[in-house]
Amino acid sequence: MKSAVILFPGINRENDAIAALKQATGTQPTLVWHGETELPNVDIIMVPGGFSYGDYLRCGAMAAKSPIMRAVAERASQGVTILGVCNGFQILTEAGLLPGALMRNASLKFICKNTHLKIETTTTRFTNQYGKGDVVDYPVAHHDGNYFADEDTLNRLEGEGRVVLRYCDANGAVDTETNLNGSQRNIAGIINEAGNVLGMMPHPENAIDPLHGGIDGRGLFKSMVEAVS
Amino acid sequence: MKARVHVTLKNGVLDPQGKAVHHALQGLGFDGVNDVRQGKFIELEIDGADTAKAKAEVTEMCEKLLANTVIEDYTIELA
Amino acid sequence: MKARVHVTLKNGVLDPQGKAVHHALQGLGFDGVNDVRQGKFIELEIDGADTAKAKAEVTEMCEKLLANTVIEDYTIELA
Amino acid sequence: MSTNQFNSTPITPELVKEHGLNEEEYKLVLEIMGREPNINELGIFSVMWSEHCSYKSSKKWLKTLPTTADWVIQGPGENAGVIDIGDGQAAIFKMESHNHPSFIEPYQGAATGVGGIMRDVFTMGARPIANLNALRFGAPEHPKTRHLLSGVVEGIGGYGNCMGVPTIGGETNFHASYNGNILVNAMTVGLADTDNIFYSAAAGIGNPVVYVGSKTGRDGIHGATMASAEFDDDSDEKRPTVQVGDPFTEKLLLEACLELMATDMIVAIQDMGAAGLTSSSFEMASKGGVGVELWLDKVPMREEGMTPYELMLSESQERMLMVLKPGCEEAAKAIFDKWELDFAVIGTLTDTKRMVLKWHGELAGDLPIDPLAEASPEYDRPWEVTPKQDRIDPASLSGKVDHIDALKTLIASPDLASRRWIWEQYDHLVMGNTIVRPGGDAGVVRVSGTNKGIAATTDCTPRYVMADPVEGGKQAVAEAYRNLIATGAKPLAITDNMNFGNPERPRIMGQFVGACQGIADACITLDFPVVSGNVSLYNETNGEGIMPTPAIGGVGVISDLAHHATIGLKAGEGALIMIGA
Ligand SMILES: Nc1ncnc2c1ncn2[C@@H]1O[C@H](COP(=O)(O)OP(=O)(O)O)[C@@H](O)[C@H]1O
Repeated sequence: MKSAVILFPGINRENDAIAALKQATGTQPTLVWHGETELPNVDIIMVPGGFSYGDYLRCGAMAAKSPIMRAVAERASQGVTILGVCNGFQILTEAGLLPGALMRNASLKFICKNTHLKIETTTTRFTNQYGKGDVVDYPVAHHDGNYFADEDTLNRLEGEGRVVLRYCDANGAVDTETNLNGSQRNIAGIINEAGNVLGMMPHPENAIDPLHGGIDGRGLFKSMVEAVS
Repeated sequence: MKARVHVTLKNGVLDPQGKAVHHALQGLGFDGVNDVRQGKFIELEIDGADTAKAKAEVTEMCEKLLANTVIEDYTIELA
Repeated sequence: MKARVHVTLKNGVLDPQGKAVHHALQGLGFDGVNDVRQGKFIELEIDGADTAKAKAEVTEMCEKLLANTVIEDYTIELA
Repeated sequence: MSTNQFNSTPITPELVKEHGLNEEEYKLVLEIMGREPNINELGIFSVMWSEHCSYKSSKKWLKTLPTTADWVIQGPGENAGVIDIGDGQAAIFKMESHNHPSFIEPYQGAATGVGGIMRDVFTMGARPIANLNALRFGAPEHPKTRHLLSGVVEGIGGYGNCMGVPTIGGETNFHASYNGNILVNAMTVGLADTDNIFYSAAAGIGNPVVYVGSKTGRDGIHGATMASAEFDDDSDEKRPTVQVGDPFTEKLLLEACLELMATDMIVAIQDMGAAGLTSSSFEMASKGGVGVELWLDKVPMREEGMTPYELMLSESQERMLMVLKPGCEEAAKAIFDKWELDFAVIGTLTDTKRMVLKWHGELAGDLPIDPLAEASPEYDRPWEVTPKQDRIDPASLSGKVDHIDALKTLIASPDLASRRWIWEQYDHLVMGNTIVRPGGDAGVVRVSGTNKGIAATTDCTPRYVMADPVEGGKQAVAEAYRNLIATGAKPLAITDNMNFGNPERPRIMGQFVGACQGIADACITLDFPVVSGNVSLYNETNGEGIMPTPAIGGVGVISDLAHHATIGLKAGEGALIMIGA
C-alpha cells in the first residue's frame, strides 16, 4: 500500500498526515514537492493542512495553481483515492476537484477544538469502517472552514449522497447550535461525483493516538486502506 | 500602467466578513447602515502601454488566480 | 446611498499578501507584473440622501473600525 | 574619515538627544570614536546603547541570577537558553516581550513578537515545538481593553497558527495599571540535537557574511531618531514605525534554515531582531572577536532610495545573518532559492575588530566593535527597598459573605474566568504531539517519536510582586515549578521576562532588584536555573509604573508519558487529597 503527501510552501500538518498514513498503511508515505510535475505510483494521495502561501489572497488559491496539482487532477480522473484535509480541502475546491468554496468562519475567529461529526454515509472509500449515523470526535483547527455552495449544488450533493460529514453534537443533532463555523447545512466534508476525492475541514489525523485524547480518526484512514486493497 | 481590480462576492453568496462588519458598526451606534459587503482591491503595476492587451492579460489573471469565479465577480480598471 | 471605501496599506508598510500574489502571478507566467498591492474594498448601503453628512459618517466609521490608521489609508466615494 | 555625503549632516546636541543618548553617553561616544561620529555611526550607537539592546539598567542585577546546572548547555547570552533533556536531545527556549508595539497595533505587535521569539529559537538549530504567551491587559471595563485583547490574541494566533507550532499555554491578567501599557510576552520552546546546536560567534577571517530571508524595508526605524533634516523630506509616510509580520515567509525561513543546518556550511548565525542588522552584526563580531566589513548596497531592499542609516536600523522582520564556511555560498543559496527567499553575500569577516560599512564603495561608517557591544554604559541605579505592607486584620473586614456567592464572584472574575475564548483561537494541536492542552497547569507536548514529554508553563502574580517583590519573585518561580510537577514533569530550567516601570525611579528599581533577589533565591533552592530571559523597562501608564511583572517561563521533562497527569477529575475514581502548607 503506497501513499503520497503533497507539500506546498506554508503547509504545516504534513507530518501529522504522514503519521496517520503510516499507521494505517504500514509504509512510509512519499513526500512530494509542489514544484514536481509527476506523482509516484501510489494508491492514496493526501493534501494536508496548513497555510499554503500563507492563506494569502484566498485559502488554497495559489497552491491550486501549482504544477503538481495538474498531476493530482489527472490521478483524480483516473480514480485514485485522494484526501484533502483542512487547507487540503480548500486547495481541492480551488482546483475545481470539489464543488463550492470555503469562506471565513462565521465567527471570523480561528477555531481549534474537538467537535462531533455525523457520518452521513458509509458507502464511501473513506467511511466504510464506520456505521451510518455514527458520531465521531475529531479536532478542527481553521479560520476558513465555512462551506459555501449554491442551492442547486447543495441539493445535488445531498441527492447523490455526497455529503459525508456534518457538524453535530454528541447525540448527532445537526442544527445551527452545532454548526461550528457557519457552513451551509453543517457540511464538514464532501466527496466528488466519482467518489474517490474527499475534502473535509476536521483533522482525523489528529485523533489517531490515545494520547491525542481519542482515536476516532483511525477509522477514516483504515477505510481508505480497506477500499484500495 | 496601473490596473485596479475589484473582487467582490457574487450576489447570493453569504458574506461573513461583511456581516460581521455590519454588526460591529451597529454596535458602535451607526444605525443608518443597511448592508455591508466586503471585497478585495488589488492594484497591479504592469509593463506596456497597450490598454487592450493589458485588459486581456489582467482578465486572464483574474480568471486564473485573483478571483474564484464560483463565488466572486471581478471588475478591471486601467489607468 | 452607496458608499465605496477602499482601504489600502500605507506606503512603505510590508504587504505580505501582495508579495505572495505577485510571486504566484510570476509562477503562472505573467512576467510583465512589476508590483502588486492588496487592499480591502467595502461597500456600504446607508440611509439618507445628504452627501456631506454621509461622508462625515463614513469617515468616522473608517477611523473607528474599517481602517487601521496606524498602517492603513482609506478613501471614500459616495454614489 | 574623509569627507563624504555621510558627514554632511551636522551632529547637533538636539540630534544626539533625539537619538536617546545623554551627555555622558555622548562623551563616551566621542572618546570611543576619537572624533565626531557621522549620522550612520550615531544611529548605531543609539540603538546599541538603548536600554533594549544594552540592558544598561538591569545588567548588574541579572548577573546575580543562577544560570548553571549539570543539564544546562547554554545559559543567558545566546539567542536562547539550551538544556539537555537526555537521549542526545536539547530543549531550547526563551521568552520575549513585545509590549509597546502591541499597544500601538495589537495584531501586528503581537504577531511580530511571536515571529521574533520563534526566530531566536530556530536560529540555534531547534525546531519550535511549543509556544506560550503571558498577557496583561488593563481593567476589563477600560475602553481599550477589548480591542487590545482581541487584537493581541488574533495576532498571536495569526502568526503561530500559520507557522504550524502549537500554542499550548500561557496566562492572562487584567489590572488598571496596564491600561496604557499592556504586556505581551511570548515564549517558544524548540527541540534540537545536542550535537547540532548553532551559536552566534563569528569566526574565520575572510568568511562570507550572508543575509537571508525577507527584503529590508523602512519598518520600525524609530521616529524620533529620524528627525534630522536629511531624513525629513517625505513626511512619516516613508517610515512606518509598525512592523507587519509575514508568517508565511518565516515558515519558509524556518524550513530553509533547518535544511541548511543539516549540512555543514554554517559557522555562525544570528537572527535580525530588535535593531536589526546593527545588533546582529555587532553581536556576532564581538562574540567572535573579529571585524566585519559590510557592503550595505548589497542588502536586499524592499523600497527604493534606502540609505545606509535606514538599512542598519531597520527592524524588518523575517531576516537572518549568517557566516558561512568559505566556498559554501552556491550550495547554501540553492537551498534558499528552493524556498524562494532572498540570499545575499553582504560582507566579509576581517581581523580589524572594527565594523566597516561600505556604500557603493564609499565609506559610510567605521566603528570599533567591542566598545560598542561590550563597553556599553552600565548603571547602578539607586533603588529603594519596597516597604512592607501592613497585615490586614480579618476582623476589620465588614460584613458576612455567603460562600457560594463568593465562589461565584471569584469564578466569574476576569482574572479567574475560563480562558477558552483565548486558546481556542490558537492552534494547539498541530504537529500531532500535544498531550496536555491549554487549560491545565502546564501544556505538554510529546517529543516526536519518543515516549518523552516536554512540559511548559508561564507564571507570575503581579500583585504579590507589588506587595513584596522578593516574595513575589520567589512565588512566580515556585508557581512555575508547581505547575510543571502537577503534570508529572521534572522541572529543569526557566526563562524570564522582567516587565517593570521606569528604572530611573528608585521605587521601581527597588521592585526590580527585589524580584531578582526572590527569583535567584527560589531558583537556587529549587535547582531551577535561569537560562534565558528578556527585560522590558519603562512600562508606564500616565507616569505610573505597571505592576511589577517578572513573568517566569518554566520547562520540564516527563520521562514517560504513560505517567503524566492532567487537571480533570476522573469520573468515579479515587479520593480528593490536599497536600502542602
Ligand atoms: N494567553 C494564553 N494563551 C494560552 N493559554 C492561556 C492563555 N491565558 C491562559 N491560558 C490557559 O488558561 C489556563 C488558565 O489561565 P490563567 O488563569 O491565566 O493561568 P494560571 O492558572 O496559571 O493562573 C491555563 O491553563 C493557561 O495555560
